Amino acid sequence: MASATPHGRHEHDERFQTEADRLIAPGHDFASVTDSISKIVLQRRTPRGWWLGFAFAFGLMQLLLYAVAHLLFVGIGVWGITIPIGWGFDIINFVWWIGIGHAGTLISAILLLLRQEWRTSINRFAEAMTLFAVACAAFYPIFHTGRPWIAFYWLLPYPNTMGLWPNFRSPLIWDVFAVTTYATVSALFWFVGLIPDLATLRDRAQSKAWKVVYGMAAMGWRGSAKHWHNYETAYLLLAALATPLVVSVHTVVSFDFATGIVPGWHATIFPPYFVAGAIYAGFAMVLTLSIPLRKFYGLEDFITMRHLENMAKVMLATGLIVAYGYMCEAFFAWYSGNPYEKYMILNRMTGPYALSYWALILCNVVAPNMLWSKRLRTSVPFLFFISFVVSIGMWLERFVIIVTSLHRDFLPSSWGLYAGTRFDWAAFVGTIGLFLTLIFLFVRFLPAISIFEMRTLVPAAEMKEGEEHS
Amino acid sequence: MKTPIYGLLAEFHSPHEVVEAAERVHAAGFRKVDGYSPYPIEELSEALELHKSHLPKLVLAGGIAGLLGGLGLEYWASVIEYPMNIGGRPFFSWPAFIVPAYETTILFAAGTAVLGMLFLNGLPEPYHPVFNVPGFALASRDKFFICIEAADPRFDRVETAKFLKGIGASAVSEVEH
Amino acid sequence: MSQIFHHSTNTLAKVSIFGAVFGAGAGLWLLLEVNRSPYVTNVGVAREQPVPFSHAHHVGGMGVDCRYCHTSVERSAQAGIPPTKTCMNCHAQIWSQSPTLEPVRASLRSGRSIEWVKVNDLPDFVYFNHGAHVNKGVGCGTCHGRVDRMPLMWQHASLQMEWCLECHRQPEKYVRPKAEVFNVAWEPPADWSASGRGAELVKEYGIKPRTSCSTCHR
Amino acid sequence: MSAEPPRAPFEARVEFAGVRPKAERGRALWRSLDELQESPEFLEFLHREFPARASELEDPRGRREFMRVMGASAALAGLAACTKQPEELIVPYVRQPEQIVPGRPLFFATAILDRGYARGVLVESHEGRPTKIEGNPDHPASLGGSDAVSQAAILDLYDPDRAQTVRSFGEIHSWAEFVAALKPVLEKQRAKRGAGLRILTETVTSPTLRQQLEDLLAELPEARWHLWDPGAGNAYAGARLAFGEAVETRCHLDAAAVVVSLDADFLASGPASVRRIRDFAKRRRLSDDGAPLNRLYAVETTPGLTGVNADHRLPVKPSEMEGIVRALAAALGLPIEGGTSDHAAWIAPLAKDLQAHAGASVVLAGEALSPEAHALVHLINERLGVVGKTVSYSAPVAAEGDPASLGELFAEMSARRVEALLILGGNPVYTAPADVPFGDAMMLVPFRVHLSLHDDETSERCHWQLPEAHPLEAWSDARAFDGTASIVQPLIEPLYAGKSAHEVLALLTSRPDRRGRDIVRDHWRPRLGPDFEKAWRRALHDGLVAGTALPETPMTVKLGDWAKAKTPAAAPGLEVVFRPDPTVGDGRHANNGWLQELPKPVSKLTWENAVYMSLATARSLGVRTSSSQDGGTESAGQPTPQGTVTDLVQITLDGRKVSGPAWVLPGHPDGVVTVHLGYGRWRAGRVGNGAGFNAYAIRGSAALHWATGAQVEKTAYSAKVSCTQDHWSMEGRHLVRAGTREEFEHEPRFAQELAEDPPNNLTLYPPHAYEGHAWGLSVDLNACVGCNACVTACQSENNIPVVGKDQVGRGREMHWIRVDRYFEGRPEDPASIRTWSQPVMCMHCENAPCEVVCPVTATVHSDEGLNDMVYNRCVGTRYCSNNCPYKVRRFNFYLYQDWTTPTYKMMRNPDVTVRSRGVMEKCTYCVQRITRARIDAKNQGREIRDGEIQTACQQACPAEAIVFGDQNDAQSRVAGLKASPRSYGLLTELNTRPRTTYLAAVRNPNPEMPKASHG
Repeated sequence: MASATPHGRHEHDERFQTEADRLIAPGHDFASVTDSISKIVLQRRTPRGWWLGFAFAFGLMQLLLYAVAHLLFVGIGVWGITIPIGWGFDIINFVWWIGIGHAGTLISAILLLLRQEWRTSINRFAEAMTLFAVACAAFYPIFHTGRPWIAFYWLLPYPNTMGLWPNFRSPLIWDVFAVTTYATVSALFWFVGLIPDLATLRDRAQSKAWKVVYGMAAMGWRGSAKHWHNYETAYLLLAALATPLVVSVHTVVSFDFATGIVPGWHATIFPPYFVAGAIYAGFAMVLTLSIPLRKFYGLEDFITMRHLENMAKVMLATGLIVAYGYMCEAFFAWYSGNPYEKYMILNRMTGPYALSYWALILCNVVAPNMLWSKRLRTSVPFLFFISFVVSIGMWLERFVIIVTSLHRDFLPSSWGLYAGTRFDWAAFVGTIGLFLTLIFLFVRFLPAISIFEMRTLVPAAEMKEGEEHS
Repeated sequence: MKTPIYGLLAEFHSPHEVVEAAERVHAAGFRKVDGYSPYPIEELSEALELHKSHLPKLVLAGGIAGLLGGLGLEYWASVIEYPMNIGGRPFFSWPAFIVPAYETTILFAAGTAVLGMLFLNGLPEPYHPVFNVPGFALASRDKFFICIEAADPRFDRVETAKFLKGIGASAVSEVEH
Repeated sequence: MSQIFHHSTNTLAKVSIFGAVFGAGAGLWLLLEVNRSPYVTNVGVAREQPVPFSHAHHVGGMGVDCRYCHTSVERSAQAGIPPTKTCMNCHAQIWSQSPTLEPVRASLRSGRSIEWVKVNDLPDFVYFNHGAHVNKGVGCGTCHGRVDRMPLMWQHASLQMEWCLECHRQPEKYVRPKAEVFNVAWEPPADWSASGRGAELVKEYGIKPRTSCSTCHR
Repeated sequence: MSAEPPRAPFEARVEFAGVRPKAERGRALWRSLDELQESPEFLEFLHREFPARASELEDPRGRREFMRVMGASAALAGLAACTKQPEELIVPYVRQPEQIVPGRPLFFATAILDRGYARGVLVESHEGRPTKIEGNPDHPASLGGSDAVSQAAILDLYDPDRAQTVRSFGEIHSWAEFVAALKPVLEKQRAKRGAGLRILTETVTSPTLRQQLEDLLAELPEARWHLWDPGAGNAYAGARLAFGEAVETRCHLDAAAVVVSLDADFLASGPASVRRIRDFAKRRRLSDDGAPLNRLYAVETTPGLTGVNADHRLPVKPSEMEGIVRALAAALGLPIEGGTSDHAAWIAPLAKDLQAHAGASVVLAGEALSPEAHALVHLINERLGVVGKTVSYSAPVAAEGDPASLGELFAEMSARRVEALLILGGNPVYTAPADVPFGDAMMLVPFRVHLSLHDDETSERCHWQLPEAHPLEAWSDARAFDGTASIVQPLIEPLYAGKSAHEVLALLTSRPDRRGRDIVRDHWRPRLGPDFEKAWRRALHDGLVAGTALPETPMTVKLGDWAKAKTPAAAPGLEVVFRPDPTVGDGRHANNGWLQELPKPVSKLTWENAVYMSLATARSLGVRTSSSQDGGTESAGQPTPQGTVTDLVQITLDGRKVSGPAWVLPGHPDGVVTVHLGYGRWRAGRVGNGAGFNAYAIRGSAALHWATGAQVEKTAYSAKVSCTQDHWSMEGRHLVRAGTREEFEHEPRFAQELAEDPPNNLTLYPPHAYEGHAWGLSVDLNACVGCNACVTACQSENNIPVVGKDQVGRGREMHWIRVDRYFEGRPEDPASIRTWSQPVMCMHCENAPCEVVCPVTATVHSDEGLNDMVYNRCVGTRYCSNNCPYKVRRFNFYLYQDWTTPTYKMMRNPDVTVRSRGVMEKCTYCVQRITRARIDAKNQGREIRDGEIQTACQQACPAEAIVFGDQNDAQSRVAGLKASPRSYGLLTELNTRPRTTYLAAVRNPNPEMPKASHG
């Protein structure tokens, strides 16, 4: 009878022991869970703090619009790219965002399949974060092209008057397929997860207008046994599909480089350590967001220390994998005896961009090892700090891979240097603005924590105990 | 004498009660029955003996369609429609073609899963009689319900109400159409 | 809780989801159709010209050979638009006073060219060579249609890339005996495809149409 | 177009705003006269996917329209794939000229002037528009080869900055008004037999012009004709010393086994340079015709083409040069003292080698050498018994002028003795020596007239500025280095109100309205034999007048005081060498964007001259360089993403100062700096203004070529220069493969052994078969001298835009073919430096890495193995460029093409698409030429002949180092070359299977030479 639903009831008994272990503070019942989460959305007054944050984010987003308009008018040349460094901030940021966009689906899907209950309170906004990160990432593949006004549809296979089709051998086309698929599936997954909570909001909302809005979105969800029956199956299937997807996406992104012949790109180690890096970066971003969120909305009851620590552990593990990847790169270069590879790694360490390389080592190899210490792992300020360090580190990783590999490849005659222009920065900061803007809208209008799944963590939801009673 | 109704809605306070009640209702031979809970309770559907979901089969079909569709498109476009010598690679560069096909597989499967779920649940269905019962709003908070439809052959407006009271419903209300 | 939505919304909602999916498909299809429609391609749209020159009259009526005016069609990429002088070869005598021909006489007097509206206009990144086609048994009519029936010139074919490829991929369907190249009225005999005559001509003329990009784009 | 465009708000247009006038309306990819018409903006724009819109943010109206169009384009996004064509007009001829077939180019033979001397060319003309200049195979100075300067002449023709009307102090006037103004002056001068009339010309080889001038002087005996050529040297003066009369010295390098250059950069400069490269390369090609490998010794200061191609190069200070000449003479047993002993170890084996090849050796003296040194060299050649074999003499080709001539004119003007000054060409106000303030003295002349292509520094100070007709617009004639005369015929009516010097001179005569054609014909009528018309047509057709080469005259050296040793004037401080710039010359090409952007042969600088110096000198001055990973120096200045930052140094010479960016040039001797003339112009035009610094400012008339006693110090300022190749070293990679003759004879395959290519069956995929043609190209690195002719030829043939200094600094130059330069040896030791040149264009790899990664199949392989680039399909991901190991792809980061200037539209090659913003482009093996040949062959029912297709670079190459052809055809030249043991591919270890391959260089060092010079 026990351990039936995917929420793994079996380990219930050790669930409420120590402070650090619990997933939900004691004393909560169905009602309290429901109300405390939904009130964030349903409260009439929007807190001033929200307005401030939103205004800031929205302001940043205007930079993006400016950067894009300028780009379209004047040309891609406003960026720092040159020959030989044909990619710069554009692809760096693309990979960076896509990487961040991995945590959500991972938490929702893989941890669901692994029956990690602690995922429950963070998966919702992790998924939202995924969507928004992917939106930011998707901006670059389009606008990094010389002619975005045709690129955005010439990259898709459709029967055109030229009788031409995309080149399915090109990793960029793989990207198109992978990213669009990932965006679609994540959105579906997120929406499906939202349906029951939308129904909750529909039933709680005071104003008629909001009732209608949430009612439309809830599509008439009634929480009937039949609904739940199919719903659970669908949710599990989606998780099962999203898992290989999330692994494939960053693998494909890594193919952009791994299938190239540029020394520093052409490496078989890329797929695994890109995926690891993505998870690494993703969890860092989840921390960056969840720590202020729980503080601001007083959600410490639901996002407990155990959540934070678990995420820290994941970061430690993936961080070590990434570090191993760097080691392999250096080792391959030395062991292959290939002059170009050798020069490449030497150039990374001592060349014009040595600084970024060592900064990267500091952020991604040295820093995460501090998480071995339980004290640091359970110190909220430190986790908040390290999450930033990791984000910077992962950005630097892409910078090193793309720029330092390209700027000195095969023919010394064509070597060059790269630096982002103010428009590169504007676009980058702008996407961060877009990301935050979306996050703010999300926490204001949708439940940042999955209400119905939290209900399943409430003690009263225990069938076993119930049977003991009867 | 009275206007026909959709059915009777019984309210319960805890998951155990509703599951227990559901078992009784089912034992009593009611078949046009549905239970309502704020979170998924597998035991409830078991109690009502809902048949196994067909969703997995649909999703498998969707996945296969995606795979064949993707591969087919790639083969047709680069071997039949406009074969091009690209970097000395053969027209049918199958290793490279795996990736997009893989993605379409997942895309189609996932799409089917969601649409299939909605379809099997008869959603979207913004209007439903049970919403007419004022207390039903709590079904998405902390209350549990069982609804026996008037369409059920064993349904009797008075007797069934009594029966429901009998199995521990804290309240029983009539559901208008 | 009271009912938020009316009964009808159920159907409405279902339909709208269905509609969204199919609406998207229909939209794409529409775009593609518009793209191939005369609105874009100008196929069959007779164009106003400074002088209402009628191919129907000159070619159909009087049987003037294409090459009398389009002199370079066999030697050059461009078929060549006749200089005013060519018109006046005849029209110095016949219709020498006709008001409709005034622009032609004016051009000769002033030495200023007549500005014809371009009817068959390829994009500028496409390089088509008349000589190469005409000398290999591709008839004028294949691309320009029955000019002998066009009072005012219009575009016969879409001139879109898929249209070019059609012939470059299966020339046997469109090739004709060299003798018939300048006979715009020529129609392949009913048994053309069956007879395999086209394939023979392709062999005989050594036609090797290429679909490499640089064939037309450089 | 006349006004200077306002500086654009974005770095976008700041630079090439100068190169092209303000771009407002984006005009179509323009192809032929038919399409020159304007057409509706909106569809226009949709059709082109907004090209020239970059500038529209400037004016609000433009911005509004852009928004309108943006909206519409969004709405029609789906259609944009092949949007509606804008309605275009066809404009046929009224009367079609006889030989013109629309769409088929015609070629005319004529001549381009290179500092007065004729260089025979064939000019391609489309519907009456000259579009491309090629060498004339029949002309002795060309033999089909060409050089960057004559290639770029086409750009000068269409330069929108050219003087367009007669002007007087900026006021627009007519020729009639000028004639009216001239009349009284002329009458006055006639009265006093021209006593106050002075005529200043550049070097004149034109028989007609010379005749006209002489006639004029006969009519006005008191008038004087002065000559001034800032680049002219001491050749004639030296000959006068040696022989008592000025003679033209010719050398026949194809007959020389040992060539010694005494500061004579004969491969790069001089009226015969193209021919000399051809002759020199003949003995370098190791071709089967068995011409033995020659050996080149070079003694020079500034590393030039001759030096970098030498088997032995001795970098010396100019002050040492004369001593070396004397030492060499002495070593050859001539009774000459005063020879230096510093380089005895170098000179002794050299002299030995010369004697060993007596009769088949030659010594060349540089223009900058003193007359005495020239005389000595004549003596040496005589002693070697090579006169009549590798050296011959003839009467001077050019009218004799001597540098002093300008000084005299200056004196006369200062003394107010000049009443009317007529300057035919040239720019003396800018080029006059610093101690001859010509411009100021000129102001004392009451009537000043200047005939010139541009309204330049001299025009500014003249009463009358007369627009000169470009050689492609006017009738004239000129002589080549050997005296062969060519008729210069116009290919197009003057674009502006230009007249030729002949017509202007005619204005001074009793028959002022004679047309150039008549003047030239009248000159030749008595000289072309009985049937004049026939001979005339023949001369026009051939591009030369048969049998006009000046006869060789035997000469014997008369020893004189000049042979006696002089005590060299030793002055403290550094020495300074003045040279005409390798690309913009003495400044006359300063407004030519192609030449400005053409990397200087050795330094690879663009848009700039610099103060060249050795590493040691730089260190002593504290000038910064950048160091490599192992601590050594790897490039001059400090490379940055926006260009190379280097220190400004100030040169003080005789109290005159000028400052320019310091530039370390490996191989440059210590204790001396080189500055190039021709930069720092302030009235050149939008392209040339403000580029570089003006070295004339410190150039004294006493020391025109080199000076001593200069102070050079580093200033507090730095400059950003644009260099296309910062890195010096090859990093030990086998890119340019070279060996010595010994190595080659011992192991002919030495080049192929340096790296092993992967076996063909290595790949997982079966290779594509190429039936029919398989185009390939071979570059002979032993023949190539790195002269850059191919680069400009390609630029002209393929409508390649100029991007401007800033963009070049950012690594965005657009050249489809580039000449890579690598240094070997220790930068600290100039004598150890060896320099290699390697032309690199698209390799057309059979396993092209670029193609696989293109998402939209914009670059794919043709069935003949070309790596096609389809601009109209390209969306500009730049992935292909990232993945190209050769980095030969070029990207339109902005709208580099000028789509607005009408003259540029006329200049473009109608057979090549004009690229738009945001697309990738690269070498196509001149696919337009391949297609033309294929269609012609098909229409004539034959196969394409080997050699029928010449790529633009191949056709221009004076060394015949580039060979293109069908490598499937075993008989073809290219197939033969690819079978050579010297043949190797670049980076073939990547399994790219390039179609472009190289022939390894084989040098011929003298084993007895001191090792230091091997490096």
